Amino acid sequence: MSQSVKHNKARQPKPTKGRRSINNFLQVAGILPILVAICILFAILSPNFLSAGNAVNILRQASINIVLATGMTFVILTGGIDLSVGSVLAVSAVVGVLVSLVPVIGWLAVPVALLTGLLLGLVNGALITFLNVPPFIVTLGTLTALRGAAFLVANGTTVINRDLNFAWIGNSYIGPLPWLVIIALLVVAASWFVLRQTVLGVQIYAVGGSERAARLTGIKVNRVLLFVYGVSGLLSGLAGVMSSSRLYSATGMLGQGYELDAIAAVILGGTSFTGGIGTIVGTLFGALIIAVLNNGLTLLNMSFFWQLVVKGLVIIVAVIVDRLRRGSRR
Amino acid sequence: MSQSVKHNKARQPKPTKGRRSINNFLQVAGILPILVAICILFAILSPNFLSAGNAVNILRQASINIVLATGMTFVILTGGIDLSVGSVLAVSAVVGVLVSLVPVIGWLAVPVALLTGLLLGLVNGALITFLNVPPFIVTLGTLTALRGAAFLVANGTTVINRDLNFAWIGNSYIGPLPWLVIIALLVVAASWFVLRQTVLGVQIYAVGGSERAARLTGIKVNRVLLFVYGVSGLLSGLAGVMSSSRLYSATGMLGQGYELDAIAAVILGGTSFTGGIGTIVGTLFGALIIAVLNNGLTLLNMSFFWQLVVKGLVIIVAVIVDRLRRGSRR
Amino acid sequence: MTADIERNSKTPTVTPVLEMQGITKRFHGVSALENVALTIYPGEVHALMGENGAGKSTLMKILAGAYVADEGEIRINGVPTKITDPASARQAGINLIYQELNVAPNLTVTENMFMGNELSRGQFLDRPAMQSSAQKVLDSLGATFNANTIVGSLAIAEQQQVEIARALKDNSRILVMDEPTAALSDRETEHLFEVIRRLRDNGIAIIYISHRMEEIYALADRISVLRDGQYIGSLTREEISPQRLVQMMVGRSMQDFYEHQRRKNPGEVVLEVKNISDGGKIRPASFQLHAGEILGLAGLVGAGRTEVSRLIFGADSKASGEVWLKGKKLKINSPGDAIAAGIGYVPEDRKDQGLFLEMSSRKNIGINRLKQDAKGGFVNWSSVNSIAQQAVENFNIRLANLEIRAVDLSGGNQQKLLLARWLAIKPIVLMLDEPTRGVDIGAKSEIYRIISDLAAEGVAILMVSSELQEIIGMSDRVLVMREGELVGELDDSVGKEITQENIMHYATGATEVAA
Amino acid sequence: TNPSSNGDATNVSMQSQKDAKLQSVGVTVGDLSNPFFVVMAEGAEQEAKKIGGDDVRVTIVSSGYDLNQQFNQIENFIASDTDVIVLNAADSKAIRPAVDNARAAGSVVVAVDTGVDADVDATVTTNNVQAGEKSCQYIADRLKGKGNVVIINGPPVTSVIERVDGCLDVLAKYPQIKILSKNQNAEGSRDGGLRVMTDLLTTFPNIDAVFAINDPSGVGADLAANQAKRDDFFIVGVDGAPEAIEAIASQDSIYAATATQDPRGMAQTAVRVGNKVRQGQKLESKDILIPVKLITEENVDTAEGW
Ligand SMILES: Nc1ncnc2c1ncn2[C@@H]1O[C@H](COP(=O)(O)OP(=O)(O)OP(=O)(O)O)[C@@H](O)[C@H]1O
Ligand SMILES: Nc1ncnc2c1ncn2[C@@H]1O[C@H](COP(=O)(O)OP(=O)(O)OP(=O)(O)O)[C@@H](O)[C@H]1O
Ligand SMILES: [Mg+2]
Ligand SMILES: [Mg+2]
Repeated sequence: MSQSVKHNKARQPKPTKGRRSINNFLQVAGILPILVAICILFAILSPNFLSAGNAVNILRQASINIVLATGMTFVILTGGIDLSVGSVLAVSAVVGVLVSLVPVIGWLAVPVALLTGLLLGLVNGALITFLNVPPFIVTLGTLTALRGAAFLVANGTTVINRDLNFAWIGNSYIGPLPWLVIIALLVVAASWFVLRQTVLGVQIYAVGGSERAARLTGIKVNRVLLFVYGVSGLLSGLAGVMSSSRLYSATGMLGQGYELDAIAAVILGGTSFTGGIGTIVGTLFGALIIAVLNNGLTLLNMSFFWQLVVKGLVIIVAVIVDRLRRGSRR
Repeated sequence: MSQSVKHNKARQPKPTKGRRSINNFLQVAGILPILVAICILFAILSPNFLSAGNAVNILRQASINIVLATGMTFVILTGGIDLSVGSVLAVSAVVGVLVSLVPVIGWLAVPVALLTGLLLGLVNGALITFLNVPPFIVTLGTLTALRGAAFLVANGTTVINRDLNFAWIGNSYIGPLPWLVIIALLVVAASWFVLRQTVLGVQIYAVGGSERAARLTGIKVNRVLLFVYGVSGLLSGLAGVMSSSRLYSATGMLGQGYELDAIAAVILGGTSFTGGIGTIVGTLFGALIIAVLNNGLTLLNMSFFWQLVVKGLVIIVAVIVDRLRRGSRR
Repeated sequence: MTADIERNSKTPTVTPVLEMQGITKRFHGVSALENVALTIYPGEVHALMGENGAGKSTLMKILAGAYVADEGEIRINGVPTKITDPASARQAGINLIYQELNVAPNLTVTENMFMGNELSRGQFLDRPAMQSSAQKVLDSLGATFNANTIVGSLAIAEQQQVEIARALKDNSRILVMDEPTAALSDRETEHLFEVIRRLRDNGIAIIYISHRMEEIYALADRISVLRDGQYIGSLTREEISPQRLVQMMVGRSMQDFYEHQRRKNPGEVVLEVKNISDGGKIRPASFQLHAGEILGLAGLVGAGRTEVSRLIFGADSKASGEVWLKGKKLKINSPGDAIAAGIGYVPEDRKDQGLFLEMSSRKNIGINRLKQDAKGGFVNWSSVNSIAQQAVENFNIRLANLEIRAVDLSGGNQQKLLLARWLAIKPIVLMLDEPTRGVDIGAKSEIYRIISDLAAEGVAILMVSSELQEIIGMSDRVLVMREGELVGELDDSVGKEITQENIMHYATGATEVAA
Repeated sequence: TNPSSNGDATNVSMQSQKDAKLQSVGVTVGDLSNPFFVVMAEGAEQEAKKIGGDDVRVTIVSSGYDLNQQFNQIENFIASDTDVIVLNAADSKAIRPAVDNARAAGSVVVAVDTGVDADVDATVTTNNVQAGEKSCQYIADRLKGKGNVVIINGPPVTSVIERVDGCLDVLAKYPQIKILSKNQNAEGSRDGGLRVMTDLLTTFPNIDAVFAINDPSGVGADLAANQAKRDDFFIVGVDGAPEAIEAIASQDSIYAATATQDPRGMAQTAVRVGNKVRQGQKLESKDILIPVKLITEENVDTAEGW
């Protein structure tokens, strides 16, 4: 009898450990194989796809969505959602360009834009935590209201600054990499670090896992929620800065519909809507898939209508393949 | 001892029952007081608001959103979401008008359009249930893919039929009420009946309340999910018919962004995103609030940008007031 | 092994209502069940025994169609039957009361009870019929709530009763109860036993899982034992003896179970609760808790014990009252404040309020220590690791590794995980709400030892429990609640003695009736 | 209200009041988030105030190119007895039933910018087909009938489709002009133009000219070329937006030309004409075409933006 117990004990850990590292890898790698597969396909179909120049292109085009999706990951990890990122981006961008046009304080443009984003994010967070309104409704409301606000601040036109003092963000390089890409990767790295290595990070997962249990372990749930919506707002503000620095301008219509791409990246990356499960690296891959699709389909010179069809299908198929590979569990 | 038990029994049911019936009333009445308040405000501010003609106008303008939001209620009650309603609407409308143009089978237009909607809804449902892909991703994918499909089916232009055989739907009246309104109200009534009075109805609530419990008690969860996405698709198809009958035409652009209005109506109406809580009547009121806002703000001659701001804020405030009134519980 | 199925009380010619043979189930390659057999006769109460994680629940979930076995055969009344999902199990007359609550909190009791089995005329619901038959079943269980109540507003024990009622309302051939009394107090348990005996006399086979030995002795006609996923053997009622049972379950004879020594002279007052109330059900309650003391809080289900603990802990907002710790008045507005002051609280519902089910066991254990051990906001993973490792050893938690998610552990091991989390922060006052719910005898003994050791170190402990044996065995002093009010205090050295009769007197209000 | 009567002696005071005073104007445009339409709306409002005084009610709404929405808006205009409806149709053909309803209810309907396939009281347009033709004629001329052209397309709405059609018609006459791409949707916005052009630059190493369906997407394409350090081609847009004119004027930009429209002038004309119809005056022509002018590097100094 005691033999069988020993046998059991000796037997158990091994396959588990093997599985564990595979599991772990899959959780981190997640959608990566699918990203690779899509890239290979495009490389075969389009000669121009596989060039250093185009790779940089894709990264640059992905950069804004990466930043938004990173903020969104924080929010979705707590089981929430932030639909207002596109509108916050627009308000911040308009405010940033407007400030850059003011003679003396022009250099404050970037900080003011970031602050705008942060504040708007905190407003979302405050409504959600203190007034107990569901995140979807709050951010649907601010999606609409801030879109209007962005137009109003821009006075309905395009605010242009040809000598934008922060234009370097959108147009300069470090070595072969555009600043936009560097910034996006720094955001990813910092967020990874916060989620993996800080107490706050673990608390974010805890709140998403079970809000009631989190409260009972003494986690200040309200603060955590304020934090994540603040981060999402701040990063939307950053995305606004990035966007306007590329365009030398801003309008109230900037960022319309960006929330869907950001959410798609997060979910593609394996983060669960119910909260508590997900990784930043997954989000990065998710955002890259979307960017590669946009880029590759355009390179193939596929018509806009077909692009929509293919993009929609690939998103679904990617998740299906991912599920099948991991063994399905919702 | 038996005495104390009796005592307990006598005591408990009463407050519980009282609490429940109040609760019930609030759940059904829900957002109604807020709708009334908004109407009163507009009636004071704008002389044109309170006329029979305008009331019919509002109802007619709400009708399509009511139909979409009703389907959405089914889906959200199970804890899911259907982002593709606008695209399904477009595909069905285009298909409907195209069929109506074919000489002999023209009379099949409406059934074919409805069937198209139903089929597309079932495709959503099948992907969600059998391949275990989260509803958000599936319907985000079909939102995109079907939008492309609608353009492709319409060949990128507007499909017009000046002698549309089902134009009566969008343009005739029964007494003072347009058919569009009648149809919307019939859809609401039928859905109310299904949800309240049929086995399937309770099972929908059960699946939303706890999918695990539903599964373990032997409910065919897959069938229930297929059903709700099928209903959402069918009603989107109906909305497509309503839309094209009004317009005598259809394009691939029809219905863009309608999903947000439909979801807003459902959530305003008190249905919970987590599933299992909500009523159709609430959704009706939610849709009316949105329609009244759109109509009233335009009558007040408020600028488009300010309309966005006010609309966004009212959505948030309505839910806040509703929560405070009911005593907050998320 | 002593496994001969020799039925002395009933005719041996009776065909078994259920035979499970060669059942094997692996989770991700790790086997939870290995070639298990089980034979059940109609009209018997068959206890399924084993330590936490032995595979009892898994075996029963296979029977109920929640899992599908990798290998093995199920025969019902001698007929091989494929059970592929819960619906087909139901078809075969099998009903399972799950160990974990499976209720939809937004729905009413009736709706929950008839879930998946709604009564209808044609396609249309027959609400009145469901309502009345639900109420009937609830009454037979002695439930004090109405069939119209929203389940989410019920106490855990009451939700458990809903779960039981759900299974009872069907006419099952085989009824499985996986630790149905874990959340119940004695009175509800007694009601349940009456029902079980009645069902048994009607020829229904009942498979009963529990870690409470006295229940086994009171109910079981036969017993089967699992250990480490393997079938060990069966005993008839006559063959059951504590030593033998433990020997079979643990694989060795256990030394005497741990017994708490009541403390004669309590230390200084550590916690003082003054007139605490929630403005509603809980009438102002005051009591003191001494260093090194284990204070039992007894009462019937729904008496308000959980509420009082939650009020102290700041989990619910107080309408009145003060909490003093070591002579200082505390300002507690949230659990965070209570924890900062040195008060810990192990909630009764580990699944909903305790564990982070999707998180690794490691993080689940370490989460309360994160802040304390952090260096400038950064998690000190090595300290988390060592705490978790330590806890696994101290509590003998069975898990393949620390990375395994809490949701994948057996119920008892989940409970230990939760206790370990709270003991990791070394509180001054520790409130335990049903600390040994679903824990096997070995582990229970272990937990008692840990609680006693804590008390010996000077930690003041408030223990809510519905298990009278536990209250009586562990408490230095006992407070009894009834209908939201503190109605009595029992203390061996002063006043009334801690006995079952005295506790029940206060708990049921019999004193008042007498007076 | 009875808008068609000219008034007679008996009710002259009342009627003349109505004739003298324009009371309400409703404007529904495609997309108020595009500055082009914002200017158009401003123009309509200015003119209405000029005609009817400060208390004239001007309602400006945006259809977002959603036909249902535009039908709703016109219904609302009807419900509030709007005198003149200035209509920028979301869909030139499909809008017809709404126009019919509005006129039947007594409103005057004037189509602006996009001609409609319905019996409106008047149409004020810059010819979108012509805009496409002029722009691409410029391209063909400057390329001397030979080279690679990229068309940056936009949302599939009538005005955009017409511009592209006009352009394609012209280019079709030049067999040696190759169209590399014509169906990438840049959403008519700066960032859309930037995104699409960046990809197109990767795909096509040899581009000689770019036609953008409007100026924002053209400016976006300009930015993309800038960032890719490509200046081997030139860009032609449509609108005459200030930013485009500025770009054309500047030395280091490859923005070469834009076919102007005059959104303000169009809207002003529309209101003026609408009021005339309301008063029963006869129009010389129901179709008022505001000619398209091509602004190029040569005449940019004298060009005025809107
Ligand atoms: N879904 C699952 N995934 C992985 N492992 C599982 C899963 N369910 C159960 N296990 C493992 O199978 C073993 C048996 O678990 P089971 O729940 O059957 O134990 P039990 O005998 O019911 O224990 P307890 O008395 O604590 O309830 C445990 O080691 C558990 O960790
Ligand atoms: N959120 C709630 N809303 C309404 N009533 C509630 C709520 N939570 C609990 N109750 C009621 O309060 C009563 C007491 O619950 P509580 O959990 O305090 O009991 P308890 O004495 O701790 O019993 P046990 O620990 O055995 O569950 C129950 O009758 C329950 O119906
Ligand atoms: Mg178990
Ligand atoms: Mg309790």
